[in-house]
Amino acid sequence: MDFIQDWGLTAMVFAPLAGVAIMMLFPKDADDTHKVLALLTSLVTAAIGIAVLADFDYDDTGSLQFLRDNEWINVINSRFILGIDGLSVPLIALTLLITPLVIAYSWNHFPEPHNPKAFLSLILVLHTGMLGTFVAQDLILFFVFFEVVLLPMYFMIGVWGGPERQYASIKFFLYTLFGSALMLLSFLALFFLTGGETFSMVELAERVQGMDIARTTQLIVFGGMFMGFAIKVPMFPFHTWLPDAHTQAPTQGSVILAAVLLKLGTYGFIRVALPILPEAAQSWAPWIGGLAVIGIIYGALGCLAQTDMKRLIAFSSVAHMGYTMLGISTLTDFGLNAAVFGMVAHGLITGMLFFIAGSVKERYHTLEIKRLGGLLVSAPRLGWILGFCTMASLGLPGLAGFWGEFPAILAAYQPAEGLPVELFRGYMVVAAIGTVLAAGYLLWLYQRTAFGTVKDEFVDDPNIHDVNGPEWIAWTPLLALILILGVYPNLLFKVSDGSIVNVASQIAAATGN
Amino acid sequence: MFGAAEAAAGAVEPGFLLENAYVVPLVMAASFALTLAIGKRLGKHASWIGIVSIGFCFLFAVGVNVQWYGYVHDSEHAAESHSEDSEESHGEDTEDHAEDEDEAHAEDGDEAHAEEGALVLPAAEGIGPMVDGESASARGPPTVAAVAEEGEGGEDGHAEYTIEPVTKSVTWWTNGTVEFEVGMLLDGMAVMMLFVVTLISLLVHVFSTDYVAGDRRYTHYFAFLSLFSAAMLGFVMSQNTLQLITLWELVGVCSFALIGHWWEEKPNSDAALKAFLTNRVGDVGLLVGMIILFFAAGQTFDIIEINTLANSGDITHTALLVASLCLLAAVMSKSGQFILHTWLPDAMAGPTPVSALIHAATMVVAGVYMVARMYGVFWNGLVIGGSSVNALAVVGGLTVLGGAGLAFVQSDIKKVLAYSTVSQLGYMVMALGVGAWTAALFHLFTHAFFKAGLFLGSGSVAHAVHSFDMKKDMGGMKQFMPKTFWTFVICTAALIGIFPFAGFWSKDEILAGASQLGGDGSYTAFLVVGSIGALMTAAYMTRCIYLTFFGEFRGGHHGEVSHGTEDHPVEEDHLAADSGHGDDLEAAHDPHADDHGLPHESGPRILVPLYILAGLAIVAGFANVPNSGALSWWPEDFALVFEHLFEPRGGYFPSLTEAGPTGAVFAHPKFDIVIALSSTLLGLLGIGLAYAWYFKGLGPHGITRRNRLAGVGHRILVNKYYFDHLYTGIIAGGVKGPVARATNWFNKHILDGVVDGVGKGAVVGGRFVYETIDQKVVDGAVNGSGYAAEGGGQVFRIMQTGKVQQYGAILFAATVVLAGVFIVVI
Amino acid sequence: MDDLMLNQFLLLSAILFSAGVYGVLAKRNAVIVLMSIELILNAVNINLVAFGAHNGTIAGSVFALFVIAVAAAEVGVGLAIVLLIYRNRKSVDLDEVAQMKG
Amino acid sequence: MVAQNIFFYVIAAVMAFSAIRVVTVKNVVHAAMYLVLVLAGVAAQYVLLASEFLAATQVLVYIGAIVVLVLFGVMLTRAKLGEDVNLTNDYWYVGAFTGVILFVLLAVSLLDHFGDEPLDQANAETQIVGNTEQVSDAIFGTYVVPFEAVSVLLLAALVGAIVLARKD
Repeated sequence: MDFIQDWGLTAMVFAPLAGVAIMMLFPKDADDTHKVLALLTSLVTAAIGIAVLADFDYDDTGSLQFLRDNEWINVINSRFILGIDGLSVPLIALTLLITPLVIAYSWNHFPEPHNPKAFLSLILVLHTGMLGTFVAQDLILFFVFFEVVLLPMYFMIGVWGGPERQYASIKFFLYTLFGSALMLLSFLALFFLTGGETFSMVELAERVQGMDIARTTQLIVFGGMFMGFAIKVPMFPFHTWLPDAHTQAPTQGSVILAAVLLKLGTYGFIRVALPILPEAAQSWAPWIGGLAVIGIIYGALGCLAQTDMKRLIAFSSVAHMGYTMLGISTLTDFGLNAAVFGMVAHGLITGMLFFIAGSVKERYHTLEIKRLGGLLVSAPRLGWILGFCTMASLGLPGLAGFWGEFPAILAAYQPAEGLPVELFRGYMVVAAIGTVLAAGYLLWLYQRTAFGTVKDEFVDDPNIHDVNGPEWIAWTPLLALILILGVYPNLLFKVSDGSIVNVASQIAAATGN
Repeated sequence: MFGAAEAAAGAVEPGFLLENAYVVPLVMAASFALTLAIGKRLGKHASWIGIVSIGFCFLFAVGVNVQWYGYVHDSEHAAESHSEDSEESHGEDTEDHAEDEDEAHAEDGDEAHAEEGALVLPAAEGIGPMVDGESASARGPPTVAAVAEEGEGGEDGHAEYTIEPVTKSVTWWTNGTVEFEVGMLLDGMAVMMLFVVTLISLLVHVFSTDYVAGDRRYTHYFAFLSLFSAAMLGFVMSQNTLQLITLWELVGVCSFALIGHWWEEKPNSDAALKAFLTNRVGDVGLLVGMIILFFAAGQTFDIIEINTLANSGDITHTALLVASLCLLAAVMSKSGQFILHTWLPDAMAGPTPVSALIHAATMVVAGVYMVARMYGVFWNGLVIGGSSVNALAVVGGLTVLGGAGLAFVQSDIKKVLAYSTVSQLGYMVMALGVGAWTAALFHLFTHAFFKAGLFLGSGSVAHAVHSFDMKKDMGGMKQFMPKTFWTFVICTAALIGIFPFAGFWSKDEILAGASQLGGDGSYTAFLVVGSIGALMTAAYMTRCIYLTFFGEFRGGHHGEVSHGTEDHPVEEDHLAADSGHGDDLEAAHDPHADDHGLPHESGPRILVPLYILAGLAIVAGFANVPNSGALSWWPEDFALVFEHLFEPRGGYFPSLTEAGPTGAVFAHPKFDIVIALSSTLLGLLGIGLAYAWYFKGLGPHGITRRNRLAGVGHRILVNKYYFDHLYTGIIAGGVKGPVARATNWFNKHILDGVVDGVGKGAVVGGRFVYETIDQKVVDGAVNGSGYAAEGGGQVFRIMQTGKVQQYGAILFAATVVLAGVFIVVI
Repeated sequence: MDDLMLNQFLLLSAILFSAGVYGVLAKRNAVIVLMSIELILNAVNINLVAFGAHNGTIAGSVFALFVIAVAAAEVGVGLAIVLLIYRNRKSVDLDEVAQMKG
Repeated sequence: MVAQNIFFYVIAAVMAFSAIRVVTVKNVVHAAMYLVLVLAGVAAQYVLLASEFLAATQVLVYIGAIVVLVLFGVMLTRAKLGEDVNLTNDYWYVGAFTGVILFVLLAVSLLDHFGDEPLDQANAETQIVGNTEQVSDAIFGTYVVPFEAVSVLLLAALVGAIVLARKD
């Protein structure tokens, strides 16, 4: 397993790019070749990933494993450092899972203007970007991967999107780029503040602790990172790109966006912002928590006003990521664990919901909630799956969504030392009320789409059929995971716990003195 | 944790079934999965999976009860032998019996006890073979005398012992150093609930095979019955509060699915949504309360530990008070307490057997059960044992009267029963609120039987007339369905509390508790409330029986009326409609569908459950006959068995002997002949008044039209105190309507506007901003909501001038600004 | 005031550079934009030579020389383009050169 | 040294003034003239910096060739010889803002970093004589490859300019 130990991560990250290179050799009209190639590439990537994850030492999730440290850009002392710990593993697994499923789903669901070669290549490039972000341990490398995902997504929305695709894609692109610029600035500031010798996350964290950096400076630097990550998450009030991007993106784009891309932001908080600048994090935490709970309520209210199914699901992401951010803002191991779980759960559940929305759109050619209805009659299995995901999304205990929400709410009752306890308890109550609203908009959606009878215009529409083969293939793993993680959450908590405890104790140590 | 006795009790072997009771919910969960997986293929036989599973679980539960009896017995003796002679080996209690105060148990040894139990009780209670096991377990343990005399007087001579709950758990998840477990916690009340839930669930399964035969979602129906049973059984055995929350919500989902079983019609799905959302409102309280307890008890969800700490005063009173008030919100929503009761009557949109199982006998008592389960918290948090009037009692009292009042104006038989359930749940909560724990649980126990009987009875009637409307489609049913009628009457008698039916004993105990507990009689007000409630119960149930079973038959025109009438669950339409599909299920069912002329008695699968429930409604009350006061002649062996067997003993329950942190001792009320007689008389009076009003036509009929005040009162009742209006119209409508729309508007116009504005500002500065605002106003006026997308696109179009210089300008300006920030920061 | 300071050259070049940037961004006449570019290049050259003197290496001068050569090439090609534009549109106003407009 | 300083400041003042005039005058031809001033100033600065070869090249190439070229450009494009009010575009304030901020930033960071570091006179004195020689050594020794590249570039530019400007 030496190869896996040394080069496993590198191979995993760049395998999709290799696949793209191979795909480039084939002409554009060889649709099936491209589909097969793309699927194979994603499966090979997954296989390498599984080999890595199988070799991962689950008893030592707190420390970085598979460390790869090479020279990269000497001029700025940026190094090619890859490594994974318990925090990365769940997200890598999620990414490895989602991409093949998306490609499998694409088999007969290509959005206009078709062109599988370009579409699948973009998905694979995205894949590299996402995996890279989760394994990079050097800020510049992290940033590069973080930005690599932008462009393919921009094209996916801009080319294969809905009628307002241009507006949505530019908004998405500029918005995130704006955040990234500030984030990069913060990275550079950190680099110079610590003597300009390293971009390694681990070393930076140590250096910042060892140095006496002015509080204000730390706050500003954290602020830059906050903007970068918060826009990606997205937190209220930086979320407005999300509904547009989701609504306009093709189904596959929405799924990847919801399942993985949004996690880059929250992952960044836990991986980069908190460990490196714990003191600033502590000062920022009440504000982050406040924005998070506003997001929870705000997202829910936004959902209630939507008339479009996909837009509703998009808005629900704002609310759900609010729970994740609330968990992060408590700076406790409970909250951070909840955040990691919330990321994975939200990825699975909202990914599923977008899949369903895509399939509904394909059958009904509309997502207008008013015109839908009686899904359980015309496509019973699809209706049941929607019901299942609705329940999971509203945080029903026993399904995955609950374990992202409940521990976050729990953690808010007793945030880390030094945070305003009363304030966070207030947040807790608001967040708990958010669960009612979540149930409200999701069940309301379910009632109007699945219950009742089929609207006249869709009676006997031959287009409307039940779940088909590629859909089953793409969905079954997600559905199973939602259930399994919900029943036995320790599968995930056990993995993330080690590194989360590390982060939490780092923060506690730094803010304690 | 439990002091000296722990070691002693720990030595007692709980028995195989007790230790493995966790398989019960697992079996039901498997049944759910299996039914879903292969049910469709089995057609009408799909129900067999569920029936066999629940049957197995019932037998298992009976076995658990038997072993529990032995376990309680052993625990006592082990404790005694321990306290009297610590050298004695704990497992054996052969010699100590000679020294017991209890003379009824002169014979020694376990086998003797068991044998005697098996022999005596069936004879004494005459329940029949079905409940043999339960009876055998419900027998008088040796120290009954001491316990019975305990009361508030607290006589000496009671051997202090604990009954160690049987627990078993595995790690569920971990967080840092804290491990969370999932497992079972079996003590008296859990064992009791196991029996109740499995029994009623079994009967409902059997009943349903006839009742919903031919339904198009037959499989799903039984699948969800299984899932519900699994969740409920898991709920009662929850080892920790997190598990409690999980299963609490799961039963809610099953309730949602089953209320909305016929979701093609909007009212049904509305009712399902309402039930779920109302429960979610309560769940906020549940989550918050449990979180408070989690931290107050030092990061643990363990129910026993939380209760123990609450009892020992290690959790501050403030935390307990806040937590119990939060949890009260959950109780109010789940157990249909005022003011969150509104979903329960609507929930009658579901199939009737579901109403019987979920919305009368089991799920709705989850709130009550939760209070009982966390009694250490409530007892100390609300200072129940002290002299203050507490929220729990007030809510319960309000519910008793409010629910009963509404039951008078319903024309739908199921809604009468639903409001009656609300009212009876009020009794239970009130009982818990005044400190009569055992009375509450006992009432829960008896109520489960007779209310399930009533619901199934109403189902039986409705099955015959295809409607639930008493005023329009029933009347004179007695002649058509005598068997149903008599079971209904028996259950009604139990509900009203006529001696010697089950309800009499439990309601009397509650009333006695209200009069005697709480120090200086500060709960007397609730005695009055309870008594008035009894009177009202009697009256509305008499009205119900009159409208249903007496007078002229008004039905037979089913086809025309039951469509579209607002209050009518349309379930019978489904049955009728489905019977026409010509599948082989119809053989037995067809006669009903065709023969509308005259209703007739239901088949055996409906009647047998009714018989069993009626039988239990007669005898269940004898499970806890007090032997104090006027009844002190009652043999001690058979007195207060329920209390003795099912009331927890240990540090996690308010102590019978020592004052807890709030200075109160947990006590049992004594039998009071005056209260017993007066409540019976009130019940009879209620029957009499209703009889006079309905049967004889006496009294001021039509007063609601003549007298303004009465008219207003009537209107308020008909409108259900306007709660629905408040919730659906104002709160939900408000949130869904204006508030959500305002948020959306804010999002579209303000936030998106800011984004777009920033985009513009970066490009061209002031002049363009002016232009855009200008444009925005025009655009906004012209096509309001479509602005965000269009206007935004416009903005970015402006930026896209194609002028290289301008691009360069932006690029440079941005770079310079960034560099500036950079330099300033460094 | 005795010695020549490094900074005085650098600041001078900063002035030239800033003026050049302004010209490039703000002028609509293509020829003036080209002149502004010359300003920028000269600013760079001063920097190169000044640093060369500062460090005592000859590389600064050499690269300044290269820059001059490249600048000559740039002006040649740039003016050719300007001429072409002028021939096609009878104007060298850059505001009117907007084929890239989307 | 004082003399050098005086020279420097005089020339620098002229250059700064001219540079700003280049981008602000309303007459294109005047702008070209100011540019000449700036370029000459740069040549003078090279002398001050003891790079007389560079100074000579500057005068020859820039003033002799480039400015003439630019003037040809002005003429060929028939710019108005009088005042042209429309020389600046609509976003000039963005440019102005950028320019000013840029200068402030540069000044701040330069002053911050180089403070009062002297131009290393000791070294410069040794190089004063024979700088041209050193330059030629460097160009044809160490930097011969870039030199060749530049010459190819010039050739390419030459060809390109002809191709572009040729009337078909």
